[in-house]
Amino acid sequence: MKRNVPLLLAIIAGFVMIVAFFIPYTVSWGEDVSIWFDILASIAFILGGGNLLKVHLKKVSDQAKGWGYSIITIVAFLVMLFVGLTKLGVNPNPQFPGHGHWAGQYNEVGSPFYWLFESVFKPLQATIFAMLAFYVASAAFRAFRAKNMEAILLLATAFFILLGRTAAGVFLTDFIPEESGYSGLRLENITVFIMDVFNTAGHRAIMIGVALGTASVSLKILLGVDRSYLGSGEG
Amino acid sequence: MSRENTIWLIVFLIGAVMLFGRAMFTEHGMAKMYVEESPREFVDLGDEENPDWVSIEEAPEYVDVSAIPADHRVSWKKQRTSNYGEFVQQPAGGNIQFSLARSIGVWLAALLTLFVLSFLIKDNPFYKIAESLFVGISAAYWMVVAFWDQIVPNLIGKLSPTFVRNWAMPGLGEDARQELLYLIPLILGLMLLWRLSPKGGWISRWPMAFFIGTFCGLRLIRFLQADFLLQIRAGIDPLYVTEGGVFDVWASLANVILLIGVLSCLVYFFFSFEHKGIVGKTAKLGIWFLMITFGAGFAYTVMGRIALLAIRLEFLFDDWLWLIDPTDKRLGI
Amino acid sequence: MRLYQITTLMAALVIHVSPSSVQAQAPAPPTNLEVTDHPWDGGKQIDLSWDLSPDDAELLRYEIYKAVAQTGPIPQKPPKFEQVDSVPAGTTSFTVDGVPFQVEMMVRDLEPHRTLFTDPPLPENQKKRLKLKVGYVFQVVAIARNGSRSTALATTAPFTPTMQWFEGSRFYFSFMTLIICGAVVFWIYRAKKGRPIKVRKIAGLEAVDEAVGRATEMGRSVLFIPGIQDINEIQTIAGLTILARVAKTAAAYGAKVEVPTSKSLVMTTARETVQAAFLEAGRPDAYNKDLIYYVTDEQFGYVAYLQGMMVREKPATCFYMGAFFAESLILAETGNSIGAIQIAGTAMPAQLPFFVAACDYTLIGEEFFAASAYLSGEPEQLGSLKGQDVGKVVVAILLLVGVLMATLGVIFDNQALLKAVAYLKETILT
Amino acid sequence: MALLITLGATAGFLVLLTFAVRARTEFFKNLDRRWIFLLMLVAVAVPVYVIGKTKETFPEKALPKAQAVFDVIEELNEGDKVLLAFDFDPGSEGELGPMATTFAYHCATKKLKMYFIALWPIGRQMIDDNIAKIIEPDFPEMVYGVDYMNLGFKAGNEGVINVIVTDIKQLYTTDAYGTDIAAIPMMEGIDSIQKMDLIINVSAGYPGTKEWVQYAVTPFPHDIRMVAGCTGVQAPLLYPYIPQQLPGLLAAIKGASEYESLVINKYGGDDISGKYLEAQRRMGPQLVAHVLMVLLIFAGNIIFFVERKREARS
Repeated sequence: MKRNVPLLLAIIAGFVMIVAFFIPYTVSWGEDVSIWFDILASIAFILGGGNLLKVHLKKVSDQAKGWGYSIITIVAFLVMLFVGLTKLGVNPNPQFPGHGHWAGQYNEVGSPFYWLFESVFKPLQATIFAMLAFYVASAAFRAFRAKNMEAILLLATAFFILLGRTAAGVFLTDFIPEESGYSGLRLENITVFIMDVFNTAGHRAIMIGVALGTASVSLKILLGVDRSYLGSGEG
Repeated sequence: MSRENTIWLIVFLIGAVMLFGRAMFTEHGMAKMYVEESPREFVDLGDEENPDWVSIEEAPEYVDVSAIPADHRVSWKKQRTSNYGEFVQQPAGGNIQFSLARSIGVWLAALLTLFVLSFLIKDNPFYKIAESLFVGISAAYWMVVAFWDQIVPNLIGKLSPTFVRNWAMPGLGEDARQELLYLIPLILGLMLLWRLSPKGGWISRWPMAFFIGTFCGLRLIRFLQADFLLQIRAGIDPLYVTEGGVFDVWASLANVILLIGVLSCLVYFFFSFEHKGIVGKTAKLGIWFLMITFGAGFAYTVMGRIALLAIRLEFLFDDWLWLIDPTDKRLGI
Repeated sequence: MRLYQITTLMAALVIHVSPSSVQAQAPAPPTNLEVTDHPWDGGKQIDLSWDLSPDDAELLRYEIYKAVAQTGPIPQKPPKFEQVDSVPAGTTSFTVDGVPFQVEMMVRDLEPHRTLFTDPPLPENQKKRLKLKVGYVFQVVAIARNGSRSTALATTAPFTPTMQWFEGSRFYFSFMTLIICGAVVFWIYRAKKGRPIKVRKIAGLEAVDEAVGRATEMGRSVLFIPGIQDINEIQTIAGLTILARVAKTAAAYGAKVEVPTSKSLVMTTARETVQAAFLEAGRPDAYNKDLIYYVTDEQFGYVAYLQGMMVREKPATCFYMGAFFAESLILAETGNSIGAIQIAGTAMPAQLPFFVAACDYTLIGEEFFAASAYLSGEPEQLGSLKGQDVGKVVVAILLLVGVLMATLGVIFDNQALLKAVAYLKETILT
Repeated sequence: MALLITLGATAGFLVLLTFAVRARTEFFKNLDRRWIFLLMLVAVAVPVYVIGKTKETFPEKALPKAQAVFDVIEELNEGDKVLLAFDFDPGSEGELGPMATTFAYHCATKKLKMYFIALWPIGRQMIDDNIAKIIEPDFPEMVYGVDYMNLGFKAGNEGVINVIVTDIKQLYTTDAYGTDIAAIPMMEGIDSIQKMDLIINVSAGYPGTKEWVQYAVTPFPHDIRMVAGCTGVQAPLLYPYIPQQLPGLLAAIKGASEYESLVINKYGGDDISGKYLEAQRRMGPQLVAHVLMVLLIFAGNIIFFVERKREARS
């Protein structure tokens, strides 16, 4: 019951999906299951959200290091959840004005949920993302050193593309006439050649490898060879 | 207080004073936001049984709108984000006005942006505030999205369309029928939640196993079709390319390199042989190809990341500090 | 159902509507248009064939038109022909795609014919959707070089394709799937029988134990990030398999493994995995489920938490195993700045450059999937790697044969070879 | 000439740097990465400020991939149907926002019928922003439901594509604002997205261009045409799909800028609002930051070689 039933479930479900792909009548089963999965993942938010609250409440009650920040997290979480689930301050839907605010859009412009999204969520998300601009610089400075042939290729390619993808690239090799037989040597065209040829080759091989790897991992699970996702069999 | 902290404190204070001064005593009413609020008013011309809502502009002339009782009227104001330029230029009686809430929002957004960037100097309480705030807000955000965009339409809406139509989705078509098939995800979901109970948590493995198995099957097929077969297909090109009957050196060379590249990278991924001798040399060539690929990927990504930083700084300079006005939102102030 | 299939008056309507404008020296139309069901498909294709127009020599092309001609009692508008495609002169057959044998219709569209529906009667609900069987009529028009058009050769009765139980266009694909899966299964079977399996070393995997060991020595924790995708992603599952091994080693050494996740279901599964690993290592008491916790579904919220946490707690070893996106470099750079040993594995090609640049070891694409097999050390799992190699051999052979044929075909302008290449690309490899 | 000056300047810089590194090896060897962060901040902030003030941009030259995107859209005729799939969020607005803007502007000036759709929950907001920013103020003659419409967000990732590619009404019974699909004039006769003359996808990741190619273009190569704009990270992954499945692709801000210049040069006129020049403006910081990156790579290597030499000597 604890390990064999789920294993059997996984095996049957997997092989049914494989066979279904070749039978016109069943070909849409995969989509149904995908929708079910999304529903399950949404229900699982109860586990995740519960865990989040538990972790931070524990920190607060233990007065662990930085418990004050846990209070911020808890309050932010609860406020956002309340505002969003109750559709607080949302206008009715103009198509159905009699329906009250429940028929409105939960993220309507001007609502508190929208305000929190615009002034907290959005700037934080975008700024964390933007930090990458700094990290790419320090990574390039540190890692792109011509230690061996591999590193040289890595940095030389990066070098050409970095230049070739700005006005600087065009400017630097402007002296090569566009119509001449050497126009391939213009920086922007070198960029295109690297992308079209070397990059495509590398990616094609990676994609083929990944496809094989995915197939193999899936098969191992469907054959019951790899069961680590099933846990120990203990309750 | 260490010397470093003192210096930072002084820098912050100077910055704060300058900002405050700029906001208060110059024309640059920093971060002032404006919204246009257009009133919407609807009245119910029907009876209790058959409500018939129309907007007040569309109400027939013979109806005395003012006589309709309050419980048969609904009104609200629809907001549109506007800007200083429009505010100044609006005709008399326009609906564009200053919005305190939005302005505070811009300040908050700007400060949080700075809080996050301060992490680059070192970890500090400001970053910790931003981080804790973000974790809480974002976890709840996705829960709300999952609830309104998944659970309501795809689960409750399928199991009880009438209820959902009356409650939150009046636009749900009359043809929406009850689909009892959706009891399956509900039951699977409940099995998953059984984990919270003290006993029998193992039952939650069933839904997990079902989905992991299903997706293994699905992905196996999809990857083999889309990435495996189609990539082989895309790789089959003649090594001798002619353009209008003439031998095209570059295109031919490109195809030769492509073929060699793909094959040598595949050799690198080969697991059956040690990388020695001829296999080792080919695998080495494969690594070189991969490195060029990675170099290209790195450089391409750099492009994107810098643009992200640029838009953040634009936000600070434009929306918050009113230093620049590239999109003429403020008539060049 | 019976009633929906009644074939009605459509045939008569077919002939008189035609998009052609007959001109003075119009070519003769083709003759003998025949319609047959396309074999082995999902009921969405129809084969057409015709005899050449007597004027074929002067023709430029044939244009093919289709129109829906319902086989049930549905409002009868004159069929609206739309052009499907055109084929060069000299062609005598064509397969029309995208002609499903049934469509869904709303009741209100059938309303004028309510009286016809007695068995079963039409439902009252106007927006109710019904599945109806439909047929198609076709026209072939010959177009001369001077642009003049022949009269249309049309089919006489609506034709409905049928759905077969096997999708024939996927025949070669099913064959390919069988070869690859068969190879993997074969080698797993062989390994089970006890035949020795030899597999090359994968750089970075030896480092796993060492890295966990170092964390133990330094008295710091091991951080394991299983990516930001949910459990329906194979990379996440492969990552968790590696987690099993990491957790087992850590349990044996007595090191602390911390697993923050960005998906609730991954947290659930990771707990199962780690608990099992601790049990296997004989240390079930040391398992602490609170070390595996959910942070937030938001990608950058998760990253914001992780980078703060890494700087504060300074884990000695960081594993990044799973599907990664933009967060890869933020994590790897932060890990680097605190001096952690970093081992990454992902099949996301876009993120590989960053892991390669900032981590000590990176498992690239297929290596990452192989790692789980390799680390388990079980012969069956290693066998699957051999199976994958068969797949690569198939790729190499197909590529070489295909390219050789294409090249020779171009050099010697050999139509037979070029046709073979086209067959390989369009039919076998789809 | 330009080349010589640049090479001279670079060489001079490198020589100076080499001397500096030799003099202060310890400092450079353990260089605090915060110096690099500062340089990057300056390299981006200064051009953002200067260009924001002067509104001058660098000249742009379109490369084939962006030209192809432009040409594919140019080939369409008034009234043709275009599906605009916006699969991104505020996080990548810096790169993709300008593309989305220009796509909408291009389609609107060509009087194409626009169907907006989103597979990302926040994509819906991006659509609303776009409509509010471009169509409502600058194309007031366009009518919702006749010239453009918003199908909104549907959960289900590639599953959604898989369904709507053959049957759109199975998933979409209402538009984003709750109106019955059947009541929207421009939805008449649209039973699947195969009826679209073109799909334009703006994508920041999963689900995105790759999924659209896999689930829409690949199974229906004759009926579905698609062009896309994507982030820099994704671009290299999508190259294998060009040109068979994807005739054109805008890669990152550079691609956006090339396409933007093509569209604005042809349709913009002299007095174009600053909001349509966003990508070209952003190429300024891009240029300076790229040069900085290149110099950093040089600097890193100089430090590496000086250090190695010193180690070899001792």
